[in-house]
Parts: sequence; C-alpha cells; structure tokens
Amino acid sequence: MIDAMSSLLIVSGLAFYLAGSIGLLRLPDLYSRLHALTKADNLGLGLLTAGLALHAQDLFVTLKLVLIWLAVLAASAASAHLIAQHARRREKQS
Amino acid sequence: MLTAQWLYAMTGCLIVALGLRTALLHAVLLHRLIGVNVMGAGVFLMLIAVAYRGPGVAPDPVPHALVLTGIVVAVSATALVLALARRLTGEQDNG
Amino acid sequence: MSELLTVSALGLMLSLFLGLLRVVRGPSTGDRMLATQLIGTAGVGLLLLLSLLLKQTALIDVALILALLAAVAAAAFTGQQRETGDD
Amino acid sequence: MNTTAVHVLDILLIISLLSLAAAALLTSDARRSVILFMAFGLVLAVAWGRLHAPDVALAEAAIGAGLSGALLLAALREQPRRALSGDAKPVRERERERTSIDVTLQLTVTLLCVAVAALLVWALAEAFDRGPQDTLAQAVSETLAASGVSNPVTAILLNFRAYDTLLELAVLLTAVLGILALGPARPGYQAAGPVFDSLVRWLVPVLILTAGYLLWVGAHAPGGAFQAGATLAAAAVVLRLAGHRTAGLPAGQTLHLVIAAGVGMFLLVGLSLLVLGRPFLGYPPAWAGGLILLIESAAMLAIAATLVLAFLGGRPQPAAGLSGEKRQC
Amino acid sequence: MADTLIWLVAIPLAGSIATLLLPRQATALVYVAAVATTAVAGTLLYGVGSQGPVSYEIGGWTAGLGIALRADGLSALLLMMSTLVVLAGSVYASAYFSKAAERARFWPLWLLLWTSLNALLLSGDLFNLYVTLELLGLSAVALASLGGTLAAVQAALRYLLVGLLGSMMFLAGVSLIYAGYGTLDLATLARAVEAGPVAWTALALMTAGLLLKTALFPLHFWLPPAHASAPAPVSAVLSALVVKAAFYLVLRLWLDTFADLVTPAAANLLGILGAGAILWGSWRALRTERLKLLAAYSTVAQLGYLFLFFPVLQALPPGPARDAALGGLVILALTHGFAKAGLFLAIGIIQQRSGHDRIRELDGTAQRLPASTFAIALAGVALIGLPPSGAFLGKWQLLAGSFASGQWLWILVTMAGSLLAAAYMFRVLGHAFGHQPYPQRPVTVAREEWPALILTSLAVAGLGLAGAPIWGLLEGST
Repeated sequence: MIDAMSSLLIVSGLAFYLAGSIGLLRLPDLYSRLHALTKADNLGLGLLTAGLALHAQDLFVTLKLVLIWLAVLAASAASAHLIAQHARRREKQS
Repeated sequence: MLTAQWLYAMTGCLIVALGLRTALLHAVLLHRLIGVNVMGAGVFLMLIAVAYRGPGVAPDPVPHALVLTGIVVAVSATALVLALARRLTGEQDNG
Repeated sequence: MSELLTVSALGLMLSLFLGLLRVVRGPSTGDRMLATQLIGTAGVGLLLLLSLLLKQTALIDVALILALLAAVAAAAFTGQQRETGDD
Repeated sequence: MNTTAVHVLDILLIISLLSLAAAALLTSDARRSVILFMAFGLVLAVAWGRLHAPDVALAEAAIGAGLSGALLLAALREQPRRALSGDAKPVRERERERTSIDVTLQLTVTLLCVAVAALLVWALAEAFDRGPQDTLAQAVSETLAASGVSNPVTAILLNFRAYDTLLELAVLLTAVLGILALGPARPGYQAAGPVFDSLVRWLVPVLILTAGYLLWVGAHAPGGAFQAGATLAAAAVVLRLAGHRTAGLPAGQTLHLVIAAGVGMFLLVGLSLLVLGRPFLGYPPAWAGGLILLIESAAMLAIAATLVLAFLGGRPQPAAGLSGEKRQC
Repeated sequence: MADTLIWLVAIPLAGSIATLLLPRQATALVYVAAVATTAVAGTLLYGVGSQGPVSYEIGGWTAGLGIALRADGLSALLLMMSTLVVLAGSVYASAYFSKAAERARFWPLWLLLWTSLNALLLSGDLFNLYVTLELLGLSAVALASLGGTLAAVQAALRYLLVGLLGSMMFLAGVSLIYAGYGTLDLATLARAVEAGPVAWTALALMTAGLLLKTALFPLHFWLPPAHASAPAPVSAVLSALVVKAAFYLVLRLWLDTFADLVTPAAANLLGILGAGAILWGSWRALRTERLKLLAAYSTVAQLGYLFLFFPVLQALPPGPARDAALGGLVILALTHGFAKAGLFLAIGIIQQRSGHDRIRELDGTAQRLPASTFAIALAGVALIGLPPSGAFLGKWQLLAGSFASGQWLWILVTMAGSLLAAAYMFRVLGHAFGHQPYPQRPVTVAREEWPALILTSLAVAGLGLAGAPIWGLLEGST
C-alpha cells in the first residue's frame, strides 16, 4: 500500500519535472518560462520528496526532506521574483 | 575492470584537456581562471573514478580525501586570483 | 520498486538534460539562471533517488546542501543583478 | 539496480558534464561562462554522489556549485563588462592582423591538449589493467579503529594525513592574507526588498544549523570541517547580500584570530603532543576523537571566515564610512 | 635528531601566526623564529653529515598510510642555504619596510613562504608536495604583489596563473601514480616504479608542471616581470629560492624516484632547453636597461646551467666522476642562491636611495653606496664563475663532466654564457664606478647593506672553500 502510494507520488512528481523542463524549452519568452518552471519544479520536487518520505526510516530523514523542499521553494520564489522585477525594469527602460 | 570507472576516468581526461586548452589559449583572465578550475575538476574526476570499486563495495577513501584537499586549495587560489584582478581593474580606473 | 526508482532517475536526468539545452542556448542571463535552477532542482531530486538506489543515506545531506546553496547562488545572482542593472 | 539503466544514466551524466565544460570554456561572454561553470559544478556534485563519494559531493555542492559561483559573480559585479569579456572592437581589429599567427598557435595548443588527453587515457588504461591498488585502502580500514573517528575520509584528513590538512589550512591563510593586503572590501550591497528579507530570515539560521550538523556528523558519516565551513560562509554571504556590511565578521585583531584559528589550533595540538613525548600530531587513541573535533571546530571557523573575506574581496570596512553604500553602475 | 625535521616546518609557521596576532612585536618575533630555525637547520646539517639521512613519520603512522619527512645531504644543504638567505632577508626587510603597516602585512606572508620552502625540501610524499607547491606559489604571489604598483599586480597575477597551471599538471601526474601504484610515498614508489605508460606520463606531466614553475626556457616568460617588480627582499627570495625549490623537485624525481626511466634523449632535451636558457637569458640581461630586470634575466640564465647537468649526469656511469659532477651541480645552485639574493638586496638599496634602477644612470653609485656596489661586484664574480667563487668549482665540474662524456656542445654553451655574464656584470659596474667625488662612509645603512655583503661573500669565498665538506655530505644521496 505504502509502496503504491509512494510510486504514484514519485511518478507524478517526475511528470511535473518533465513538463517544467519542456516548458522551459518550448515557451516563447522569459515570463512564461518563469511561471511554468517555478510551478512545475516546486510541485515536482514536492511530490518526489513526499514519495520518498514514505520510505524514510526515521523522523530526522523526513525533516531533512521537508527542509530540502522548503529550500528549493524559497530559492525559486525569491529568484523568480527578482528576475521578473529586473526584466520588467529593463522593459520600462527600453 | 568496471565500465563505469572506465567511462568516468576517460571523461576526466577529456575535461583536463578542455580546461588546459582554455587556460593556455584564452586571452581573457576570467576564462583562463575557469579553464584552470575545469582542469582541476577533470583531475578530481580521474581520482574519484580510480577510487570507485563498483556497486555495493566501499570505495578507496584515500583519493576522496585528496580531492577534498584539492578543492579547498583550488578555491583559495581562485579567491586570490580574483582579488588581484580586482586590484588591477581598480588601478587602471584610477590611472 | 527499484525499477520504478531507476526509471524515475532516468526521467530526472532527462529533465536535467533539457535544462542544459536552455542553459547553453540562453538567450538572456535570466534564462540561463532559471535553467541553472532547474538543473539544481533536478540534481536535488536525482541525489534523493540515488540515495535510495545506491543505499547511501549521506546523499540526502548532499541534496540538502545543494538545495540550500542553490538558494544562496540565486541570491548572489539576483543581488548582483540588482546592482549592475544589466544582463 | 538495473545495469543497463545505470549505464544510460552514466552516459547522460557524462554528456552533460562534457557539454557544460565545453560550453563554459568556449563562450566568449564572461557572465555566461560563470553561469555555465556553476551548472557544471551542480552536475559534478551529482556525479560524485553516483561514484559513491558523498564527502566530495558535499564539498562540491557547497563550494563548487555554490560559493565559487558566488565569488565569480561578485567579481563580475564590479568589473565593467568590456574589461572581462574582452570583445571591444579595436582589440578584434588588432586580432585580425595577427590571425595567421593565432591560427598556428591555436592549432599547436589544441594538438598539445589532444596529446595530453591521449597520454592520460593511455596511462589510465595501464593503471586499470594492473587492477585496483588496494594496499592503502586496506591499511586505512585496518587502522580506522585507532583513529578516533569512524568516517575513513575524516580519519585520513585529520589523522593519517593530518599534515596535509595543516598545510592546506596554511594555504587558506596565505590566500586570505594576500587578499587582505590588497585593500579594502568591495562596497556593500543595497538593503534588499521584502521578498529577499524573508528569504534571509530563515535561510541564515538554517545554514548555520546545517553547518553545525555537518561538523558533528563528520566523525562517523560524510561531512566535516570543510563542508561545514563552506556552509557557514554561505550564511554570511547571504547576510552580506541582504546589505549587512561586515557579513557578521569581527573587526581588527579578532578577525586575525579567527582566520588563524585553524592553523593555530592544529599546530598547538601537534606541538603539545610533541612536547609530551608523542610524535607530532600523534594523538593518543583515547583522545583522538576529542582532539579531532577541537581542531575541526577551529578549522571550520577559519575556513568560513576565509571564504567570506574572499567574497568581500578585502577587509570589511567599519559602518561609519561615507561612501561605502554608493551604487556602482 | 629526527624531531628537527618537524620543527623546521613548525617554527616558521608558528612565527607567522604570532606575527599576525602580535603585529607590534612582529620584528622581534621574526628574529626569534629566524634564529631558532637557523639553529635547527644547522643541527640537521650536522646530523645528516655525521649520521646520514634522517626521516620522521608524522603522527607516528608508517610512511604510506601517513606522511614522512626526509632529509639527506642534498635537502639539508639546500635547506641551510635557504635558511641563511631568509635570515639575511629578514634583517634587511626590517629596515627596507619603513612603515609599521607595511611590515605588518609582510611578516606573516614572509614566514609562510619560509614554511613552504622548508616543507617542500623535507616532504617525502607526492601529494604533500603538491600542497607545499601551492603554498609556495600562493605565498610568493601574495608577497610579490605587495609592491602595489600596477606592474607588480599584473606580474603577480600572471605568475599566479602560471603557477596554478603548473601545480595542476603536477597533480595530474600524482593522480596517475596513485592509480597505477597505490602509493604516494616517494621511497615506496622508487622501489615499485617500472617503465610503462603510467610512469612515463606521470613523470612527463609532473616535470612539465615543475619546469613551468622553475621558469626553464622557453617557459620563463613570466619570471622577469614578477621578479623585477616585487619588493627587494621578496625578489631575492623568489630568484634565489622559490624557482630553485621547483628545480630541486625535478632533480629528486629524475635522479632518485624515477632514475631508471630517464633516457639519454630526455636528459638531452633538458640540456638543450638549459642551453637555450643560458644564451637567451644572458643576452636579454645584456640588453636590458633596468638593473632589476638584468638580475631577473640572469636568473633565467643561471637556471640553465643547472639543467645542463642532466645530460652530463645521465651519460656518466656511477662512480667518482658522477659524484663530482653532482657535487658541482649543488655547489653551483648554492652559489647562485647566495649571490642572487645578495644582488637583489644590493639593488634594492640602490633603488631606494636613488629612486630608480636604470643602468645608464648609475654613475657615482660606487662613491655613494660603496658597500652595496662591492656586494654587486662580488655577486658578479659568482655569477660569471670566477675563482674563488663556488660557481667556479661548479662550472669546472660541469666542464669536466661534459669533457669526460664527450658532450662538446655544453662546453661551448658554458663558455659563451660566462662571457655574456661577464659582459652584463661589467656593464653595470662600469656605470657604478663612473666618476663622482669622494666616498663618505663605506657602509651607509648597516641593517640593509650587511646582509647583501655577507650573502655575496658567502657565495664567493665561503662556498669556494666549502667544496670538500659538501662532496662529503652528498655521498650516498641520489
């Protein structure tokens, strides 16, 4: 049961990852890429860590997995914000 | 002989050559610095591949320790290069 | 289960690989940074899968450091962007 | 784990490594090169993990993929784009005049590099034919019990080959003294916006906690002073990026005490043992674990301070400065 | 006795930290460290002379698992030379750097450089040698950039990048050795090594890296600007000791560890590069307008002589003739160390007093700074190789060895090099002794002039007389 749950989570995480990277390649401009990517890889890693957490032997490992997810979430939120802000400033200038 | 060991070691050789070429040929300081760093990464890859003993077998820890020392030495040298370069551009701006 | 993990690792590797194309292609620095972030996230996922596959629990720590330092690198990049105002 | 799948994974990793290295080295734009080099470091960390080298992977994740990139980016921030990427037009015209010489030179150097690669492959082929050279690895695992720690890499770095690590800390000290002698730090960053601040508020404590964890875990699992020091340095780098001028570093002689702490503690322990009639750095087995942790704690602080100073690019300026926060455009 | 080895590394390193933490007492601390190290180096030299080679296993771990320090006649002699040069340089520097802030930056790095020199000469482990090479390179660059001028920083930067490239190549060689033989200990390796791709490639890579660091022609391009733009005491140590440390390693690897692999063709290649260095370096020294550049080009040339010994040693069968040639090589290296250090120190005084080092405008220096001019003249005697200098003995052995092995080319090159050296040194002295009235005092700035005088006198008189004991010490090493 746990195995099935975990497999489902991992596979759906993978799907988001792939969707994100294909979006990054195919979408026309920085903005749309930004939006596609931040959603996709955050969700992808979130599902993946959730899937792996089901296998974790102890609480400490689970904690680390959660921390990893949070770190990636925060990094991408902050950088996406700043990249977008920066790009907007450039657009205004030109 | 293990296929993985062989593959990664050969990659290390190629990366050494790539880094060496840039370090020797490129006119721009920053690129030469990155070239030396990439060359170092190639050497490290060779060492770690040599240490690999296959799945389920503990690798040789000695090259791991050597590479750790190498990484720290490389980052110190990189830092000094960048500080000198910064001083250089500062001087040129003033003079 | 192991097969599934292996296939997932391959899928993540593929995702990393696609990010690679964007890093090399650009065109703007923002694009490259975004793609580097994808490579980082995929690398984190890959390390987590490898830690199960190779039975190396320490790789979870590696993934943690990679995730934290990716945040620092993103901060360094945007901090620099803030200052110079070009790309 | 299915072998074919692993080979596919290996080959994809290798192609990524090679193409990132080539792309980072062949581009003429400095900033592009730095970002590609950071991506190269990221993939390399995964490769170390794949090759069962978690200690190295930790260091690469912290230093190679993180701090080296931050260092290079900080250097780029300050230098005008032209100076670093070197594609101003007059230079290009001058280069056209010597194209024929350049082509010969490029060809010679390229051939030389191909020769180096071929020699390396040839030599490694012989080395692998001889089979794995395990005498030293065996000696390490047989003596591990007497080393005071159970992680073999830490045992080598801080006990069997501790002298290497002592000199390596001296290398770090030399680099930081060289940097300090060159002048004051770069001007600080502007205070950041709210999004960045919320990032800082939780990232810094998490990084500090993680550094402590890595230091402690190094005795029996991958980790140790270098990885911990780099993580601690990352915390200070984030502080600096958020506008803190000194990035948490002390001033004056206290700063000197911190950067010399690693070598100093190492030497103190080594010489005390020598005076007590033991070999230099020959820890008594019962004390080895404690002494190693003591040295590693000092080393962690020194490494962190050194990396932060490298990021600052010089001695941090006291806050009362007049023009420190001036924007550089 | 074996403890001396670790003290030789520990004292300067501890001194460096002490000067960093106590900048006010720094000069006194440096004197204490320098005198203590000299005493220990003397003890080691005496011990090696009376009891033969010594070794010390750090941490008590057997060499291989751990790292061993080793000293034989060759390393003990070079160590003594470098100790005396650094001691003289320390006395000189305490007066040369007049501002306290300058000294506070200088002393810790100076002692770190000394640490790395001693550690390199004593190390018995390949990877440890890589770390000492990096320590040597970084501390040398940091010191060379202390001049602070644009030229100094630019030269230091190039020096650093070349040095890094050299160490990376060395490290690649070390990695191959570990892959093939599973050891890093030099003594173990010397027993295990056999001809084949691993050993050949490793030796080629390590040698290439070291030749870059020792600035053998045509890889010398970085040396003249770096040595000429550094502060005088730093130039002295860079030219006298730092390049020689890399040369020492080449010598160790070729004559000791990998002795069985070296073919006549390889040795001849080094000889030809050495000959190129002698002719090119001497010619550039003759043509240059600045005294410091002259001294730096002369270093390129003098290193060439040391490499001429490789084909000679390779051709001579083991026996008294080969031992004599090896002794000649060591004496030449020591003489050059003392003479070149003294020369740079003397030039530094002239540069400080007259504000420039243009050779054409040196007229009257002999009257104003007679002691420094005398030191330059003594250095000239040693660089040309006139009797009774040690260089005379060294070159004599080089000629005798070339004669015995029928390698006439080296004889011609040595003669031509000596003539060129005479020409460039007399050009300087001709200007320095140009007409100006009345000397006032023979020695004008004692703390700066005595070190230069003593070093050059050692090169001319001391080593000329110390020939026999040196040969005695070298017996049994390499």
